[in-house]
Amino acid sequence: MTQEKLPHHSHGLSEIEQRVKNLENLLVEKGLVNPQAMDELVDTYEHRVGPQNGARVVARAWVDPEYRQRLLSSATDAIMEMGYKGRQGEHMQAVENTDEVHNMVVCTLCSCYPWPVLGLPPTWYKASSYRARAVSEPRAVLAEFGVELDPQKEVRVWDSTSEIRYLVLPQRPENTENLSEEQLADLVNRDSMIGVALADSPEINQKERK
Amino acid sequence: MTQEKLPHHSHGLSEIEQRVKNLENLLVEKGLVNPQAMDELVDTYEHRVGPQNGARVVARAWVDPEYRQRLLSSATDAIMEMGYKGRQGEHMQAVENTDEVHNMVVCTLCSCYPWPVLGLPPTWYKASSYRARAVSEPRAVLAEFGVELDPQKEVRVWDSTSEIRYLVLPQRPENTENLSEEQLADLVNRDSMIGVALADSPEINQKERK
Amino acid sequence: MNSTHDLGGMHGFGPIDRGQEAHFPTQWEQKVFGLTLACGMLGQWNLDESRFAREQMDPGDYLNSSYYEHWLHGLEKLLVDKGVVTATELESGQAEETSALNAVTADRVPDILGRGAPTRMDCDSAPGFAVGDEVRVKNFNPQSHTRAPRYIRGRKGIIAAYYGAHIFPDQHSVSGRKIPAHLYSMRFEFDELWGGSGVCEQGSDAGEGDKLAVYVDVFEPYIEQ
Amino acid sequence: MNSTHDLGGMHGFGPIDRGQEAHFPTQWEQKVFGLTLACGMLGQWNLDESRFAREQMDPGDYLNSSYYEHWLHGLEKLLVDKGVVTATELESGQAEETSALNAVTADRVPDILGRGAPTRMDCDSAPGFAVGDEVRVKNFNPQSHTRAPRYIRGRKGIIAAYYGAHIFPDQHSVSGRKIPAHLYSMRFEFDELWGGSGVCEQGSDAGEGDKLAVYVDVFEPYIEQ
Repeated sequence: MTQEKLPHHSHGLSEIEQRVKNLENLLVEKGLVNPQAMDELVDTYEHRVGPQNGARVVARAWVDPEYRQRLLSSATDAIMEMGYKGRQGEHMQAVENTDEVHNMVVCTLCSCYPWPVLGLPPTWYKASSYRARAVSEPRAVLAEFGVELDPQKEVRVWDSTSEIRYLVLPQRPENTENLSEEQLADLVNRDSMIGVALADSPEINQKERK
Repeated sequence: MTQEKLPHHSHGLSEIEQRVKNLENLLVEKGLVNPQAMDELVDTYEHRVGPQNGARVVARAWVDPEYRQRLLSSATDAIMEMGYKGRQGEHMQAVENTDEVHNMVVCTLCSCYPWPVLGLPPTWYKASSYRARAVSEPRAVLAEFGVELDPQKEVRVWDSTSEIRYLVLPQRPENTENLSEEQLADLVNRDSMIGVALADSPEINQKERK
Repeated sequence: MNSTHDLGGMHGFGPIDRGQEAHFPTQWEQKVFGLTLACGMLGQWNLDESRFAREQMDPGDYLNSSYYEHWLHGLEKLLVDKGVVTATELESGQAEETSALNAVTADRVPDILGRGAPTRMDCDSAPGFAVGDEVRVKNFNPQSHTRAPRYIRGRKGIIAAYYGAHIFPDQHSVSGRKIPAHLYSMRFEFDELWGGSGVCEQGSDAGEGDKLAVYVDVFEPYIEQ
Repeated sequence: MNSTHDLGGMHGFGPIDRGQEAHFPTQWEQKVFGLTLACGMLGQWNLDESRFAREQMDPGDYLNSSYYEHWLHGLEKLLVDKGVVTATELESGQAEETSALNAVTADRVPDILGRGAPTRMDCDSAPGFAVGDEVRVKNFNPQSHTRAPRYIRGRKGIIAAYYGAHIFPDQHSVSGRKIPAHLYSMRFEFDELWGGSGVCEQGSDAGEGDKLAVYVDVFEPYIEQ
């Protein structure tokens, strides 16, 4: 009887692993999910789409004033020019960091994030602490990320409550006049496009970057 | 090694039982808690203080107009006249149900409750659902308790956010003109003094009451 | 502190479960009750500090645990924070240091409970508001303890009663200092708290709006004209 | 819906844990991601319904579980609520009925992802507000889905941008109907959201008030002059 009632619980799987496995089996068996389509979905966001896309957008905006202007006025189109579009990036908005303003992005209600340019969000972006605190104590949050801004610099927090997705355009680091667009893209770390980091300095040890 | 690290975990106690047992042992060993004093505290609120106290207050207010007046104007003193006072009843306020107004009491922030007249609160009074809903959907809550009021009757919800403790003075049921004060007290169920029930009718099967 | 203890107006908890009536379903709850009251009588903390200690439980754990687990969390935290026991002692359950404090004995319990802990105080200043005044609760969001629930912040109402000056819990919970603050009962119309017909009719609480009012005790520093 | 998913301004969660970087720490999370997207492509529900399904998780469980447990909860709920699988099938993991729906095949995935699901719509009416207008978010507390977080309700701000009309999620999540609503970016000064010097200095967020603003996307039905 016990074996009949718990037919799948004998493989050393945790409760949630078993629950997901049962669900997958059911959905495949009913023809509702195609395993190859699932693999394609996972592979797309685990390996192909990621912050390297956003970094190329940012680097181009740094070197090409007209592109920067298009990015700030029509981000969705400007990003599509670079080949990035679709799910969770249907309506993009770029927000530019300047000497006067620093921008950071959060989704307090769930975890909205611009997939086509940044890939899937990091765990901390989805966690309660960041979602709770980014809007109510942004300077303390930035300090935890190691970012200490001039108190005279305005901090703007963008809460992604609609289908608009925000990309922070970080400030171009100093002493990068001689770098190529590709070299510049290497300085654009993911967190700088969420607004919880600055772009890397060219001197920084490349291995320290995320 | 395992036995040394988990010296007390071999008696079939749950984790929390073990945690409480350890704490009790520690506090008694350090002379911070006297076991007889603990027994006295538990016995007081488990067996001696309870809603029978409040019921006597209510019944007296029903039969004695001057006492009713004192109860409504100076509840702490009026209740002390009946011998009930102290912890969680230092500052009492009585709120009277009438043909126009029905009162109910909640503590949304913790579970404040008038111990000297009602004893310790029932589990549902301390639970998230009651604390969340009493202030935002009181009629739906009352309906779950089986109380359907005339929509023309005003419902007042009292959220106990300070050290003031509220006692609802329920309406005297009909056809009770010939009952004694003691018989009337038998009709005053606990929930009617929280405001999620009415006082019992004299016809009701006494066993159904709480 | 905006945490999950502040439950007024929250959704998703389902119907009220009236099934459990015993005060102490099992013995450990009874012991936590007794230990909490007995330790409170050591005089090392006040009731507002107890409430704040319980509120500082992890927000998810607070909702997922029972009432006396909140008390147990608060008691353990206060015992260690106030230096009554050490973290090591708490962990091991074995006493390592003697305490200068003395347990309250059983014979003193009835008198201590009977006296309670009145919070009414004298106050030099006159109350700033009178019954009938229309006032608004300030919008403030302290990380420390407050007895102004979120659902009344920023909302208007009428002073319905004046209760005298009482110990101000926001200060009492942090410093232990007993500062008097005038205390009022404030009446809020239901629609002021929860919105009228609203932007989306489905499942709105606002349908309840007729002939409903919520009375909340507010300390004078919470409110403004 | 006022539940624990609405986290803006909540306290007690401690520092941000940056330790975990893998998108899918273990295989089940990866599978939940893939199953959720694949099932979404069956066209039986929309993204707002997905969000609402996740929000309806038990409030304590929501906080005490990981991100993909929210997704799993939402997926299971939608599959059953929409009649795609039966509760018995979900429980047993064994198919009992055949389905008329057909799985999306791998070759169609890139195109579907590339198209996404734009929410911009034509709208007959002109926007009611212009950039620079001072407006206030209504105070409303629906038990149904809304994208107006609690911390902006009742608060004033300035229209900072107009984004065109988009599908109104409060309606879309309940009925599936695509009703256009004008969408704005609204700028809130920090002190308007969280209070100024406040009533109790200790640990107040308000100390951060200088040179801080929060921008929130708001649909026109949320706001009023």
